Amino acid sequence: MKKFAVSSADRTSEIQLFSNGRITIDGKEKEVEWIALSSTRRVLRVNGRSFDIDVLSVSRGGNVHVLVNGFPLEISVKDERSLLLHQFGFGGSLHQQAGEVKAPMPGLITKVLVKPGDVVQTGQGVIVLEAMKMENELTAPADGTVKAVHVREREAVDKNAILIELE
Amino acid sequence: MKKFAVSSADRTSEIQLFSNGRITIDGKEKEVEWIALSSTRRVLRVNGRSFDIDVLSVSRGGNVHVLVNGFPLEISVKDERSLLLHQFGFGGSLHQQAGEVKAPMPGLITKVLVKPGDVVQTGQGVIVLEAMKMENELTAPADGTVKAVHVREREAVDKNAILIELE
Amino acid sequence: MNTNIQSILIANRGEIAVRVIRTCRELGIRTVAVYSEADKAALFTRMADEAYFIGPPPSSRSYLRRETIIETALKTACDAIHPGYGFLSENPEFAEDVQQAGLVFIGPPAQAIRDMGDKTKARELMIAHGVPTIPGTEHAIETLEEGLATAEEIGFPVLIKAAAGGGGKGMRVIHTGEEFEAGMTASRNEARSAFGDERVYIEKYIDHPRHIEIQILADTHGNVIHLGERECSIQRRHQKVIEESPSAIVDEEMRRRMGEAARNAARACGYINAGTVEFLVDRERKFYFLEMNTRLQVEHPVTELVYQIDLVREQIRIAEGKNLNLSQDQIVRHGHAIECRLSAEDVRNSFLPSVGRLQRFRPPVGTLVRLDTGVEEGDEITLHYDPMFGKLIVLGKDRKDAIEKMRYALRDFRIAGVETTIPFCRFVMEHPAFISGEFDTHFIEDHFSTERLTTPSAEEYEAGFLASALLTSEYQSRLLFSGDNGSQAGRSAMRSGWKRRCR
Amino acid sequence: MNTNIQSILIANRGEIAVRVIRTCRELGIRTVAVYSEADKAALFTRMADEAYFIGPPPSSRSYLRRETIIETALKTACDAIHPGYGFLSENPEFAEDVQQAGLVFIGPPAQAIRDMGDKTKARELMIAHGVPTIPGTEHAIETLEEGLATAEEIGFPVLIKAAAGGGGKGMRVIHTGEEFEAGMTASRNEARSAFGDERVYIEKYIDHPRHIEIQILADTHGNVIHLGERECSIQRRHQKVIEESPSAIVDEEMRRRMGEAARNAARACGYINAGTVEFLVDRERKFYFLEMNTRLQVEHPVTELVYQIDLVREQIRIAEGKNLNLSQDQIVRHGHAIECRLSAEDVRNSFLPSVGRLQRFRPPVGTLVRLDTGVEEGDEITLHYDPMFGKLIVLGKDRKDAIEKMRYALRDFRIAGVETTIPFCRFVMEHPAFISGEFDTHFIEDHFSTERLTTPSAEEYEAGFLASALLTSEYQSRLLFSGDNGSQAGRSAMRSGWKRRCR
Repeated sequence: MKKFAVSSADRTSEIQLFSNGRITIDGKEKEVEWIALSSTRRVLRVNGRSFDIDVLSVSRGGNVHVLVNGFPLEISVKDERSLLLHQFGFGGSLHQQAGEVKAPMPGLITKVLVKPGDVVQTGQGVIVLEAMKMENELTAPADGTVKAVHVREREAVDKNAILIELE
Repeated sequence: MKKFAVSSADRTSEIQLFSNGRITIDGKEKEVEWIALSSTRRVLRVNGRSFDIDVLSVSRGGNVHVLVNGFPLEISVKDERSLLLHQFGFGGSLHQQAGEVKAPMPGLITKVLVKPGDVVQTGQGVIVLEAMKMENELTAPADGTVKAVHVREREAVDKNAILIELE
Repeated sequence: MNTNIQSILIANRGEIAVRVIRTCRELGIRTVAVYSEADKAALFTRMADEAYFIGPPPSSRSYLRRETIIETALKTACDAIHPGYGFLSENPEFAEDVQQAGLVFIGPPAQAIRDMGDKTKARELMIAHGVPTIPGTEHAIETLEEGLATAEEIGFPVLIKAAAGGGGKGMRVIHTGEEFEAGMTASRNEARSAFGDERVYIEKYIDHPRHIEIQILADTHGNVIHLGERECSIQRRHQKVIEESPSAIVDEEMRRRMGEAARNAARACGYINAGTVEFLVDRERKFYFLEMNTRLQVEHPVTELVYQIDLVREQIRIAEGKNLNLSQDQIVRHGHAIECRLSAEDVRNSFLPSVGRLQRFRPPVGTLVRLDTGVEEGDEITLHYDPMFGKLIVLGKDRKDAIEKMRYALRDFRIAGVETTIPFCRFVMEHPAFISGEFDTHFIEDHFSTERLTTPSAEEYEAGFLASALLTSEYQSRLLFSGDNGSQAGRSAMRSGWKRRCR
Repeated sequence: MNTNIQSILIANRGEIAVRVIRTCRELGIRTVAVYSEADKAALFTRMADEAYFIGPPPSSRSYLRRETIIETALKTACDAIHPGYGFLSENPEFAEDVQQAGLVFIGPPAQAIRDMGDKTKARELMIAHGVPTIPGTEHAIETLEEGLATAEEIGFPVLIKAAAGGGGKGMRVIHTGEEFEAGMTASRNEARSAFGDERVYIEKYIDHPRHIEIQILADTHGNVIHLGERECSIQRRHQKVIEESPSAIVDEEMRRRMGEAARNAARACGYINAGTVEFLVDRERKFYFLEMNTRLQVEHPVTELVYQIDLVREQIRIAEGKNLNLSQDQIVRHGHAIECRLSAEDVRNSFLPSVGRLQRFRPPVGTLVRLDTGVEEGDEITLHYDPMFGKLIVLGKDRKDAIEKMRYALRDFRIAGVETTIPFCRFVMEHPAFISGEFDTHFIEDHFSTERLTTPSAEEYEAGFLASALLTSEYQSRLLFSGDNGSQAGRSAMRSGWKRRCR
């Protein structure tokens, strides 16, 4: 079973995904079908009603950006582990080696948000990588100063390519 | 400079790509612009004329499948190195470890073409992987018998996942 | 009998289910879809307000399950069922069951379906109501003398058909009286050996006919109107492929006469709702009743475009017991519409069904085009159902304009993953016989061969070659780049030379 | 003067360049596009038969470079230049230069552009030809007495405008004779301190007017016809946002009178080609000449749909010296068309331009929709040019039907990557004032606020939440799966439980 605290600007809910396929939201069970049309298009059917889901981005930090029937929603998702880590200040730094930002998957650089010399804080967005038609904002793994930017916008990069170095 | 022997069912050409941006086909120089709209859509402009290119697949073995203004073309591309390797019988086996077929990139399995017990030959298509909206046929790295198939159709796999084992 | 329909269950799938949902949305009517295992992600299930699973892929275990569908309608508090075309749409028992369950069947009365489904009964009704039928014997003929007399009465050429038969067995076209004896004898022998019954019918042989049909609407108050004709002569094995309205050979006077005949046909069987009366038309533009389709037709959109009418909306109004909105003299036609049916078939390989995933599906944008489709990019086309995945319809100022628009709409359509009939449709739109309007149901046999399909130009081949070399070079750079060493080399290669032009 | 145009250079970009290319393709005319650095991959450059680079992104260095454009046309053996709208389309020097280079300018004579571009000259011409203009003084007024007499003659309310000015300085609406002295004094003081010139004009103040315009076509043989009106009152800061044809308030008689006025306006300036005469309409449905646009309008498609005419095709025919196809009494209107302009603007943030890459761009499919656009998915919207990236146009049986169709077309459009005006268009299509037809150019100030935009329903929020949790869980599985250990755990998680439902 996985438990998530899900929130948008003005509302919040708790969602539980059980391994037997059951799903509850705020304790109420829902009959859910989750169908992948492509890597970025899904259909969610809740108790017979369909919702058209366009996946725009899913970030490591638990930020999900989707269109629901065309309406853009930015949603924050925290699971128990990340809630715990967050309390101890480990936030986004878990999988990133301090000192550099690597591409977690092959893709296209669509935005470079910093330049050498910029002072950045842990969790600050530094680069946007598009992969599988989704945009992924990559964040600084630690506080520091940007030492080098190795890519530019519209450049294709491979997985694990070092994009930005910090010091 | 790179030199390619390019052919379709009934015609063949030699194309040279020079590092200074010049391009020739059968010795004639062309003014070419090559514009990426997305990972799978390109525009090729040859002496002012535009062609709408949909990239359907580009394979390790030098097979390219595109739509040109909507017309499907299957084109074989051999560079000097692969022509050479081909002569010595190394064909598709260069990067694949004999004995298994791995995913060269993350993607979605769209077709499994063999089942355990099947006898396969070097270069025979065994699985189709869709990644970045392109279909990639993966081929057997060596002659053998299928020992195990680790994936099924519509399954998402990560880079380097072992898909099929041969013996 | 005057109800207000608020919820409709759509007992169908694919493009026609999508089509019905669109009108319901505009009317604020709630829609319930039912789907088989193969359709669980299909567009129509997503567009409906609600969608329920009813069984495995085979139609007999899903879309044809009358009780399950009616139960679902009752359980989900629907008022009515729309059957679309095909499946249960012309099943009189289903129409009855729906009504007995207290639901509205959006279609004709069961008896009208039954009468028009029985070819002999239909012919009798038409003759009784003055609708022209193909001249011929009403009863089986047993002797040579009777046969010859009948043939002479009808006038040559005639068609001899086995009374018992089907499938062309015992069927023979006779052009003159001299050929008659030998022909009828041969037919009877064939019929006897095939069916054990040597009786034959004789009817007028319509050589190279056109297939033209009339759309009718009839309400519960006795009003019947027609909405002009649809030209459906471009057929492959009796399957319509391309339809248009108006027909190039129908003038106002002929339209009026065919329209009257169709209205009489509808009155003859007590018809209510939308229906279509099909005619064969000979070279002298005489028309003969062929059959009546007691449902919405696949090709209904061409009529909708030229008459600016929503036939599904009218169907629902009629089912609600309302009066027709329009009288016959208020109907105005405007422009010319053409429809191309798009099927997953391999035109170069005897139109065999082609299955697969729609790796690309990018409809044309910009021209005034209506695309009725049940699929989107990424969807799977399977062998479970009809290979037709959509219909492309254009409205032009006149026939020439519509043909031009269709030509470019077809040219701009991008599909990959399955073979489609688009190349064939392009062939038709460019063929002089089609453009001139001089064609009949033999168009394909007379004019089509796969060598006549448009192929890429020399420039397009060259572009494909250049693109392939550039793509291969890119691909190789990416491979290098992903290796443990060579990473820097790969990256700098991507930045230099002709690659720079990519950005 | 009778030429046959075989190649056209399009001196424009974006959706209008695409629009012109479409008609040229149907006519078999070769097209040459010119593009700036920012547009090198733009749709119009790909659709043209040939495309040539003319300079960096700023218009002054590319799309406004008259000599470069004319040189390119000559070099590529074009016969004619189509200017689209904006850029060089209303530049009389360009029209002259084109003709002096031996090319055909697809637009009006330079003198007509010049006359109608000069507001005073245009007003004089209109008065001389009996076209109703806003009542007012023809010359600046210097004394209070003269002012009051004029105002009483015109009738209150009146508008006082600074003769020297602009930008609203010195402008004042006066409702009664009592207010006049104070008002005029204040205006003159403001005008003097702002421009050093206290002279003012007085004209009738049209309160809450509607903006209605008439499309005209004029050939080189003296034939002038009009194609009815376009209602363009839904405006934001004098920029049209939504247009329709016909107008809800124009009846046949008013259409005839406005049409006659527009034809006279065209004759007044010796107009040739397609043009538009704009009028303000007051609450008594009296109309007054506002200005004439001497080119194709952005909103021309609504006229094309209801009159089933291709205005670009007519422009080309006229430029070839041909007679108009139609006379005024052959023109038939059919149905109702609405256009929504789609702009990359943030409706919730004062309509500020929104730039970015179109991460999604999936137009609606299925309804009879015309989308005139210059972009596709993946394209970049920059600050270099107009934020309008397309126009969505529907044709309905009547106004109600067209509104319903537009509502669903807007609802089905999927765009991500930039903010667009689609939410605003949805607001208008659902607003009672728009639906009733009772609105004017103050619609937005009177009715719009961002709180009234449609927001997701509670069910849609819940669906978004569920989808986010499912996506996060998938994403975590993928991460696990790609790690060195945990690979098997990841894979088995993807196969079990609720994940199984995905397949």
